[in-house]
Amino acid sequence: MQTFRMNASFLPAFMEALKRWGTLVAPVERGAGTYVLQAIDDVSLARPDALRTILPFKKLLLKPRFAMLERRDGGRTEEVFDNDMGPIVYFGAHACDIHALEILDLIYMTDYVDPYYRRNRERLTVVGYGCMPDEYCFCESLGTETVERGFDVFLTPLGDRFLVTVCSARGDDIVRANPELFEPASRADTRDYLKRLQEREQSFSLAMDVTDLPYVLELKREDPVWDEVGKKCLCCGSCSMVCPTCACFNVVDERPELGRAVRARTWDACLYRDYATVAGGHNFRADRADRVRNRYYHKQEAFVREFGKPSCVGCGRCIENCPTGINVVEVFKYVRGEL
Amino acid sequence: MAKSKPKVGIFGLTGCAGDQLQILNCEDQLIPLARQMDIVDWVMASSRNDHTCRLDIAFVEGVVATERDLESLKEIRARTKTLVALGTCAVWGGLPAMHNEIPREVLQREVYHSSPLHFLDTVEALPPTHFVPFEITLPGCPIERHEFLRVAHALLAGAMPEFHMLPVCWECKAKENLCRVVYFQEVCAGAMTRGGCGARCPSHAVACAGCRGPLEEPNYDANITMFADRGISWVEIARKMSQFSAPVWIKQGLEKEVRHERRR
Amino acid sequence: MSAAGRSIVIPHLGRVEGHGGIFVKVVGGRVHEVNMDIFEGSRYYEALLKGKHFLDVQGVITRVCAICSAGHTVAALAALENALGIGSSPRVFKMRGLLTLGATIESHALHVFALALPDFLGFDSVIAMAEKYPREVTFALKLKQLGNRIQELIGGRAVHPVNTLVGGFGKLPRHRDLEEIRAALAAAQGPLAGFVELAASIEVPDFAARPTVFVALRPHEEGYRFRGSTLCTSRGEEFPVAEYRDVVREFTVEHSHAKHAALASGETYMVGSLARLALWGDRLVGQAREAFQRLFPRGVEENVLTNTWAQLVELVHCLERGQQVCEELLGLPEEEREMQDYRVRAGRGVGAIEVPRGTLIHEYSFDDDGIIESANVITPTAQNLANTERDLRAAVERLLASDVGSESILKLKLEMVARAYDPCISCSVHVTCL
Amino acid sequence: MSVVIPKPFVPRGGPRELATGPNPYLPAPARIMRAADLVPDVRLFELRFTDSTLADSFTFRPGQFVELSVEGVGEGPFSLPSSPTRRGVFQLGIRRAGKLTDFLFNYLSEGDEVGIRGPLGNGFPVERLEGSDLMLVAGGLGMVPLRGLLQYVVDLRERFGRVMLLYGSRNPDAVLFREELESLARRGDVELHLSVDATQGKPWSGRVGVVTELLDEVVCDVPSTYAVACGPPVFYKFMLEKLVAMGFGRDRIFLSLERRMECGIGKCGHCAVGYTFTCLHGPVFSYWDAMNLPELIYT
Ligand SMILES: Cc1cc2nc3c(=O)[nH]c(=O)nc-3n(C[C@H](O)[C@H](O)[C@H](O)COP(=O)(O)OP(=O)(O)OC[C@H]3O[C@@H](n4cnc5c(N)ncnc54)[C@H](O)[C@@H]3O)c2cc1C
Ligand code: SF4
Ligand code: SF4
Ligand code: SF4
Repeated sequence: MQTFRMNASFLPAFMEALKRWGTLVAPVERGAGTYVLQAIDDVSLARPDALRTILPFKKLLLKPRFAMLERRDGGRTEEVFDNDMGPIVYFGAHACDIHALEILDLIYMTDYVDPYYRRNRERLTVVGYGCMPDEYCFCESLGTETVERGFDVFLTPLGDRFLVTVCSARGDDIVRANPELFEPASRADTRDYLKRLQEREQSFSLAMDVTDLPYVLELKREDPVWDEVGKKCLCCGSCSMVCPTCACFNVVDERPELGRAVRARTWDACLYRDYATVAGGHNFRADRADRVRNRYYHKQEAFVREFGKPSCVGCGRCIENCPTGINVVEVFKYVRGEL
Repeated sequence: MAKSKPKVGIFGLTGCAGDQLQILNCEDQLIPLARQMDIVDWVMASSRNDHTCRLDIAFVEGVVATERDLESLKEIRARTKTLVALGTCAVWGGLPAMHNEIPREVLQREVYHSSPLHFLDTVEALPPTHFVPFEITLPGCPIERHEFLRVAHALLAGAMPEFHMLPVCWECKAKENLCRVVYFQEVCAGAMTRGGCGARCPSHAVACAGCRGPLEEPNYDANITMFADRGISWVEIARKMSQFSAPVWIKQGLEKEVRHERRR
Repeated sequence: MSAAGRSIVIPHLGRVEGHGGIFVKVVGGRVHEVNMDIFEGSRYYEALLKGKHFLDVQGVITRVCAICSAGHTVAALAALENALGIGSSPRVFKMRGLLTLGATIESHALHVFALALPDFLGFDSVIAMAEKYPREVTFALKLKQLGNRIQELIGGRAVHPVNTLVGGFGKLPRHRDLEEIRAALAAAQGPLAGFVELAASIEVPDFAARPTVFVALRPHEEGYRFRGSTLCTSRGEEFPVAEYRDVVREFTVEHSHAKHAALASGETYMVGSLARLALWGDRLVGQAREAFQRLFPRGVEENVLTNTWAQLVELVHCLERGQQVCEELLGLPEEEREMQDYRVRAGRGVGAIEVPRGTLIHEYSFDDDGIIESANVITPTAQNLANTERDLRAAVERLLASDVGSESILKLKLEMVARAYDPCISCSVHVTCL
Repeated sequence: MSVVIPKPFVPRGGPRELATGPNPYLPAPARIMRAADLVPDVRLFELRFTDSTLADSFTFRPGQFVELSVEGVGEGPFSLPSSPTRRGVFQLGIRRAGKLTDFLFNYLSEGDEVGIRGPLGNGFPVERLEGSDLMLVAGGLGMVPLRGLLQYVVDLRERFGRVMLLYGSRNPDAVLFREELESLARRGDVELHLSVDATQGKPWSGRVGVVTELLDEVVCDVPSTYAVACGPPVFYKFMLEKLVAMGFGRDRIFLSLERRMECGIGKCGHCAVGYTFTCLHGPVFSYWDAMNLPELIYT
């Protein structure tokens, strides 16, 4: 890892320079204080301060829906490259996003490697950007408020300058290609960085106790709280759609036109009714309560047992986006009997 | 797998003809598609029709609003192997089955937690699915072209079409719209409604009216409560919910409580 | 032919929207009875609207008929906005105009090429016609698609628009999309001119010609337009649309689920493309003017079978006018959304528009809470039905006198008359009184 | 941000590849060599990869499955009822259950091609079973994967001790591989115990009743026996209780489970139960593992 400083006024120039590594994608305002990740040409549109975009960066790796295979009548089944997005520079990744990216890597790059994911992943350049939490953020509770790997370059704003952390050879390439933008970090920079870190730590308003959570959850499997949440949940799946680590998908076969068959893949969510239905109509999670519980358990229990850490990064997207106001942190407080 | 061309019929009962029009609106694929089948009975598009032969596939749009509709529906069913209900009217009853009393009933149920629901007996028009079984139901007011094409092409290939049953919210999120409920405190039927329209309405900054009818087991109560909790008046909720398929939602929500008799 | 009389029955009229038939009874060589039998089920939309909020009107009323859904939308919104006492901004007015043009292109292309032309060229359907005229049919479908693209861009959906709201639009089109539409409209002009030539070479029979009163709206501005607020007849009378009830008498007839209409004088009349051309054809400019002169060298004659050609002329007009409207919209700054603020108050309003099949009138009144107290919709097909029956009668009489040949030819000719009106039966039956 | 040298990303267990190709979603074409109804609504398909190298090298473990697909129609997981000891071709026993299977039954026959991905899943722990007695318990379609194991055992007969097969069907017409099983029994390779829920007036010499009752018929040396069970969800509940009551250690009972699967390689999430993917870490589990996974056995 290397550390530099960059003058804040160089940011546009830096972003322009990033375009060499791929399509520049950054948060852009969609209205009413909401943001979306979007390819931009005009760098002044970027809002890296934005805490959350409606859909997380996972859409840059796997489209909500894409064709995997195709077969023309009489021909062979072939792989199609509908999902390939070319080299992308993802500008404005926060610490939690980078942690989420690592979780997606665990899912898609272990055992059988998903080629659709991999092709985009290998061409993804991640440029992080330091943030300040709002009332929905609880990354600190999950230990994802800082990152030490998984990005190429990370900018931490320090007023009139940035502390620039470089964490990959590609990041190093970027710095070396633009020497005029960077200078060595000074002691003052380090001091301010630590000050900012402290300030940031103090600005979290939402927190959740994850001590021994997997086991607590195991004990609370039959708790009535799940029925309560099940009654309230619309099973609209918004929480999964916006979640940076929810990565389930469904496969559909269709014939969009004469003589052409396509096997497409769409994001799916365990909250949808048919998710666990098998032939014969048996549904392993027929009740809404079972499905909601499954989502929480998979994130905080199952994933921990499988990969040693939860698959929730505390970004607060599901809290912000649940129309009926279900709040993970509250749910877990209930589970622990704190509410 | 080679077969002779399937015999196809396209029928409209009482309705706005929107679904048949959507078939005609598949301009690019219409002629090649028509070549793959033998459309023997389609009054809206042809003046020479065979009203009696056996049909491999038939599409039916509209509601049953007259005795004559019911008779034709039964005849169509009797001569058809794979019957497809086209449009919300045919699947759920749609607007023609809407009734003025419903808002008040919803209100009563929500406010007094009783469910008189006499209105079910006063519904004039009923969906064809109420009278005869259908192999495939394709809702939409009107149907979406791409879905029709998927059904048609699957059937031509001898397969049943596959639909992933997702709420409108799925597509709404996929398009990254601002949620009408979360950001604008509006009554949006998206979470209860079967997707496939590409979240047309929310994508135009208009709340979903539920024109495609409900998903299986929508959480009706939680939706209504959610709107009320957001400070939306019961009158407003009832107004929005009474469009399109609300009668069906109520029936679904209360499935265990109300098992209404067949009308005929 | 037996003296006891014979009936000519066309049980189910093909290639029209909705369900209707023709019944003719001839006794002793004299035509005794001619009925357009409408057996489409009634859906009571006007009654349904009572007690609903005015904001729900559009969603309900478009379901009267898919083909005319854009027309119903624009008429309903105009009526409601009149009742609320708000006008529409220039952009909203233009966008609704473009929506109407798109709908007209779609509807006329469908009728001219897919429903009527097979008659003139001797086919049962456009699908059959496609075998012999693949290029023509492909173009016709492209044209129809263009109409749909416009409706989709402005209305959010080709059928039953969702983007159109009281007071404005949910989402405004991007300039990029408008430019694309403009280019597509321009590109369609050349091939369409070819069709005008093809049509000019086809002889239109005159077996249904008969003196006819034409009715259409006076365009809101100088030029050939589809919106206005004055009803004009080909006999020189003029009435404000708000007073339509004094002009148009609607009455029920036993053989039909649809109401019939006549002028106060008792005369039946025709609305639609031919009527519009008869009244305002001299206002056409550019290629539309040329097409008009080419297809109607002697001016508009009182022969309904030429209505299809009138639609063709209007198609040419819509392509040209559409480009102009795009141009005007492109002159405005690109924005996300446009909505007018308004206060809900009691009111009554009438809105009228020329839809592909003729004059469409909507009227609503609502109370202080915006709850609809009464609704009335007068559709073009309902207005045309009585006139259609008279044309059919004239046609039967003439055809019987001039030994037409087999009964099937006779039937085909009668169907042609009915189809020439491009009847929209769904529209016509929305309203049987409760 | 503490300064740590980034660890290079190392996939768990290293990248794996399917026999059918580097893109694990891309099926390899296979030809239907034979298709014959085992019973009404269950058909045995014999398949061979059209690529002859693949066809000859293709091998798997009993208890593994493949994904069979017809593009534009659907894809589904199916157990392999044949044994890897018989090379060149493999079999699938398929029940008509919906879109894909209807299509297979209605339109595909000898000579047609389908797509195959695999082999998938862990399969039965045959090495562990060697040297022991085996009690195979099947209910209904659960006979399909067990037939693969049985064929394997029969081909390597000397490696195994006693082999008991307890197999329950709905009625005499629904017994899969009946002749074959009976001939194996006559040869003395297996001890066969059959039961049906009801005879429905058909001739039947076996037991009438639920399959668990068959356990009363056999006497075995529990400590030196492994039980392998496969059947529909309801089957497990009673079967497992009874096996445990007989003294089987929970880690000496193996089951093969069914779940909704869209990918078969642990990506789509559908078959995830607790921390395991049924497709990747299963479908074969010891009862002990299954017990500790909530929802895995549906009661
Ligand atoms: C490990 C495993 C081994 C199996 N072995 C066999 C076998 O040997 N023989 C056999 O006949 N069947 C077997 N099945 C079941 C078989 O996969 C399903 O019957 C088949 O996928 C149904 O497909 P379909 O398209 O015909 O039915 P559909 O019409 O698609 O579906 C019918 C029902 O099956 C569910 N379903 C859809 N896809 C799947 C899926 N991939 N897995 C499970 N359920 C699904 C649907 O939700 C629906 O409820 C096995 C399943 C698993 C998981
Ligand atoms: S967003 Fe909320 S209501 Fe929707 S599925 Fe998630 S928890 Fe349920
Ligand atoms: S706007 Fe409606 S459809 Fe979209 S996410 Fe919100 S509730 Fe769902
Ligand atoms: S968003 Fe809702 S109302 Fe709009 S088209 Fe889709 S289903 Fe219909």
